[in-house]
Amino acid sequence: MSLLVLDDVKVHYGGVRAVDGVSFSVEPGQLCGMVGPNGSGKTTTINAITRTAKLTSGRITFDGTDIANVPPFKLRRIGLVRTFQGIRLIPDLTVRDNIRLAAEQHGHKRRKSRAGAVTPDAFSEALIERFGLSDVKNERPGALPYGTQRRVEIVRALSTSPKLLLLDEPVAGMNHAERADIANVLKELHAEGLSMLIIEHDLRMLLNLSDHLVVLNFGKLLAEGEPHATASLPDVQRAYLGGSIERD
Amino acid sequence: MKQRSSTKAPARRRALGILGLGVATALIVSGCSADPAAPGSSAGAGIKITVLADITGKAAFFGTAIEEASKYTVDELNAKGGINGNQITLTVKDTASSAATASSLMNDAILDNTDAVIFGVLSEEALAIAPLAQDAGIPMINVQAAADGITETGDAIWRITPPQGNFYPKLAEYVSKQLKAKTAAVFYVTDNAPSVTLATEVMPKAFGDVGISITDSVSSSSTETDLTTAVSRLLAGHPDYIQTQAIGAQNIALITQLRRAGFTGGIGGGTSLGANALAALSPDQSNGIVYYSSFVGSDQLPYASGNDFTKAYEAATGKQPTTFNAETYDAFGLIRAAVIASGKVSRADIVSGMAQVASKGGFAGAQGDPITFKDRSADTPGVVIQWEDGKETLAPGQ
Amino acid sequence: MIDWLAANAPLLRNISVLALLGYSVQLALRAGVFSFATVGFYAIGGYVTANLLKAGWNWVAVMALVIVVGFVFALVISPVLNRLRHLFLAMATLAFTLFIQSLALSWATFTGGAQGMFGVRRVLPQGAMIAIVVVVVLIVWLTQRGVLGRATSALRHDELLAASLGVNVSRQQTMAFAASSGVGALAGFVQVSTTGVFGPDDISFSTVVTSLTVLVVGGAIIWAGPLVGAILVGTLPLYLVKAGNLSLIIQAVVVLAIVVYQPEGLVGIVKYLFSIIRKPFRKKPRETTAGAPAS
Amino acid sequence: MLQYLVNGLSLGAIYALFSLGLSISWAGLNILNLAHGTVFMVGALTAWLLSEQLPGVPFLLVLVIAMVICGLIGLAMELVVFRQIRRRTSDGNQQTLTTVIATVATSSLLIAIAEQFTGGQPQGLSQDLFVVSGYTVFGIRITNIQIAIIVIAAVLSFAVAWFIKRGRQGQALRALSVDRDMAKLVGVSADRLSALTMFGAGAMAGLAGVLLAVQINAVEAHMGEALLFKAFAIIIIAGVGSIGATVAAAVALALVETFVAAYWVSDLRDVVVFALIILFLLVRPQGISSKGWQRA
Repeated sequence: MSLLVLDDVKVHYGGVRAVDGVSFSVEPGQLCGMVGPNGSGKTTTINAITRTAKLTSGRITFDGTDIANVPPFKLRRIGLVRTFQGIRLIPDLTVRDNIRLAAEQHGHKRRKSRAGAVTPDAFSEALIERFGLSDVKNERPGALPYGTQRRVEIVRALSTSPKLLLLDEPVAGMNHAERADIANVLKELHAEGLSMLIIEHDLRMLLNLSDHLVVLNFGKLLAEGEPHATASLPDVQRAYLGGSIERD
Repeated sequence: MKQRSSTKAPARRRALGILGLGVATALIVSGCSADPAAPGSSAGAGIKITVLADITGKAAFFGTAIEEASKYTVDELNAKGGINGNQITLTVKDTASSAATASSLMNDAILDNTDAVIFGVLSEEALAIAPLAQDAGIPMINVQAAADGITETGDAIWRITPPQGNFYPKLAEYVSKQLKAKTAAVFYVTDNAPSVTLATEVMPKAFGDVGISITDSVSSSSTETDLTTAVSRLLAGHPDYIQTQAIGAQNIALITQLRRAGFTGGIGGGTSLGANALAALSPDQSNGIVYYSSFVGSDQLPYASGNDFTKAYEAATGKQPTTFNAETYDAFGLIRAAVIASGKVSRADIVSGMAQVASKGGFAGAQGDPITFKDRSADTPGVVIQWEDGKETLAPGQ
Repeated sequence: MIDWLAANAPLLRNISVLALLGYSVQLALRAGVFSFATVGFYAIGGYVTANLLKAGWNWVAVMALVIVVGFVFALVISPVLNRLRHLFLAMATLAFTLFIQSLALSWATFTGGAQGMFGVRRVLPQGAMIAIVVVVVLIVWLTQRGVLGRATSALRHDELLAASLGVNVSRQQTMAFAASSGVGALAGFVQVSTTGVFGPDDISFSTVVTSLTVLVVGGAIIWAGPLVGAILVGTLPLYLVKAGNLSLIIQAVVVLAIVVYQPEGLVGIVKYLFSIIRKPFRKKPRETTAGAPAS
Repeated sequence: MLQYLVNGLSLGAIYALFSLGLSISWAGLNILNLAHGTVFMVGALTAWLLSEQLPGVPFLLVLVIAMVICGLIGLAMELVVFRQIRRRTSDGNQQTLTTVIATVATSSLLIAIAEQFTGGQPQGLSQDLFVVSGYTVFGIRITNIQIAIIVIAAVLSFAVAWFIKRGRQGQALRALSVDRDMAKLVGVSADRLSALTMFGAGAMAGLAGVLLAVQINAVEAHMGEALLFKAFAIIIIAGVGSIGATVAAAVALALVETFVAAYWVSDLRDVVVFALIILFLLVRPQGISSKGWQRA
């Protein structure tokens, strides 16, 4: 069974058809990339999945549940977690507290009493250690390099033990080294079997990372399938003419 | 900012908080030591009177009048050898129209060797400090502070301002006889307790007693800026006379708009109308307006003690005494009468002395001869004042 | 100590009430709820206390009931407020406070009308009053730490993010509003049970201004803020009385300067000084590479 | 009946003049200016001071000076207060809140200064400043100041509406209201526009202040507070930033108040205002004009 299924999803704002009949699915363990020019409806699609944009019509199911029946704050509980386009860290919490915040909300705490269970603190500490944030865990995020802040965001999302991670342009605005760094993190997570849906401008990066590619244009699904084959389709090439593909 | 926030560690919050508490404590401590109360003279060698008044704040106008009169009265009494041979030490403190500040100052007075407190003017302050005075057994004489529940606090709490309702029969008689009014309308504000009582209970009865019928009773909240509708309603019944029980700017607005609308009949109001509204108006709008009070600075009063006060006060200060000056003078007069009655100057003696003064028919003061007391509140018939060219005059024919 | 407490009883009482008002505002604002309803609940607490104490109730029972009344009332009106955000919420809650004020004037049988309530038994012992404040401060302190504190920070800064991390935004904000209202009502209880009087003047617009001032002067977000603010706002007028008519201007300038130039309030200033002192002993923070390079 | 209609119309005109500035600064700059009523009071205070200090000063000059002074106060608030807060706090919520509280503090400051001039007492205007004369037409009494208020409010409302809709700066302000950062990208000088808006809002409040002061012949430091609450109701009813709806709501509210005061119990007018606020918050929190350019 597919993990996430979008069935003829439409999001219209007044006259603007931001997403206009998109259908695709994400399989368990898959790293699905979503590309498309500016304004093609990528972020709106993720917003629809996380219920921050209202569906005009269509249906989205996650792990067999229609997400229309799940309040936005409960999406975490069923294992759906996202990051946002801009950095959204809580400025007056330390890196550690930003990560703990998410771990606690996920409810690790309730499992405390059970034998062998992890507390939110231990869980987030382990993640901090694993993703090399130990040096900065007591800093406020505002002072950290951009790449590190992104990393904190991803770790924070991971601390809720998601089934599907939705990443909205995780490497936007980063330099080469930082990109490579994040790409490595994503590869590692993918190798562990975490399902991911990643929005990205940088087609090349997704080609190397993903095992499924979805291309949007003007709110519609332009193509989908194996990444390299999909990217070389004439329609996709045409949609990207005009310099929308980022070239470093 | 940025750098600062970057150096914060969460564990330090506690330490900083404790530091904050330390600063806080330091502030409290310095707060308590900053107002050293000079020890007063002991009973017998003198009498220490503290005046708490709104020298700044929303009632500053009245507070300054009380302060001036206090200084005048103490100088006068001390020049005559004090009260029963006790020289008066006067302390004047500013309550800044704040009940909290007034409470603190009353507390200072209680801990100090103050023998009596004279307070003016806001009711909300008086309500807050009267229980403190009563508990400490310190006599407190209120100037103005017209709300219910102040003198009811206990035997130490007195009021030197007679209730405004006392003056209404005289005003009604004047409006009927001198202004020849047959009908009247009234405007009042709903958020001022005395206004409501006076306009809805006292005035209809007093005016009814002299045969004046009330055409309409119009109310508003005291913050309302628009009175055009109120004016239209007041005038709809074509009354001969309009009484206003508003406060401050509303009196000015109402009188102006009534006159602009061509109303030529009599207009009247309450005690503070002159100072509070008429002084701000031009003579053609304000001349001839009448209001009641316990006193007017005139030497034509029907009792000698009032005329004497007016003359002496004008001679000493060069100013016509106001109602508030007179009430303050009488507050000291009550303390003096109480000390003479009991023969001693302790707090308890003044309290019992005041009771003796009241039971023996009062004393002669600026507001009357005698000023009698009912339920620890002064009780005089009052006078009708007519405003002429920016001055209070005794309305003719009383 | 006992002498000192007695000598400063009115000041301490005033500071206590101011601190509770400040904490009431803080509890809501901290969770991103722009509520100015504190004074409305202060009024409700005050009038309920006055009536019950007059009816001969025990003060402990009255206190418990007043907190519950504030709480429940807040829960009742929160569905309306939940529909509003930011400035609309600020304005609606201000309107609520004003509505309570006009209700206080017109519902004379319960509130004493323009006259207010007086002659209420002054039953709250000073020790109990201080204990109430200490307990509230402790609760605020505790909830600013740990799980709740982190979730609250998230709510204040970014509701969308908080929701995406699993924070139940509307429930948490409703609870924050209810807690704010409970403490506001408690402030009314303390005011009435220590002074014996309560009237329309206690709940005027200037009380709204004062409670906000307490908060921003001390520090709007930091737990110690309202306490420090209350101490300053409570004591400052006693000193400024010497400045006469200028005192109000001085107070206003001080407050404005703090709001604009030191948004973290006095506690923020203290923290800053503290960080300067400690800096040499600390490991240097990592250099900032603020913002994203242009892409 | 017609008399009350005229009364309500002139009151509505004052409400409109007052509310427009508040509404525009909210819509454009995201500022709930609780000092707006105080700026209004400064307009009235200026008129009183000028008429006291310079007897015989022409009314039009007083009007202009008061508008300029109040405009400058608005400008000063933007420069010294709002802009500094924007610079110092990046967090949106924090910024909005700090700004609201700063307007409260500004209001306290202006009131404290005003009380230095008035001595805490209400003051009456000199009768020479503007000679009020009444006319009776078909049994309805109307004064020249009432006519002036209605005409000025009508002209100004149209001017402001035109400015917002067609004027270059007005269009820029609408862009600003949608997204401050975006507006910067498309070349709108947010700082200059904010300054302009605050100046304009202040000047309009000052104008309303002078007109009302002449109408009621009284100046007092707290005179703006009551109007502020009426303006809340108007903005809630109208929605933020819509000029037409604001004027309509102002007149409607004034008429409702006037008729309540005239035919029912006059102190119920505030209760009716609150009832309207609650009703609109419940039924239509976005106000009557949903297509306004507000961000709320």
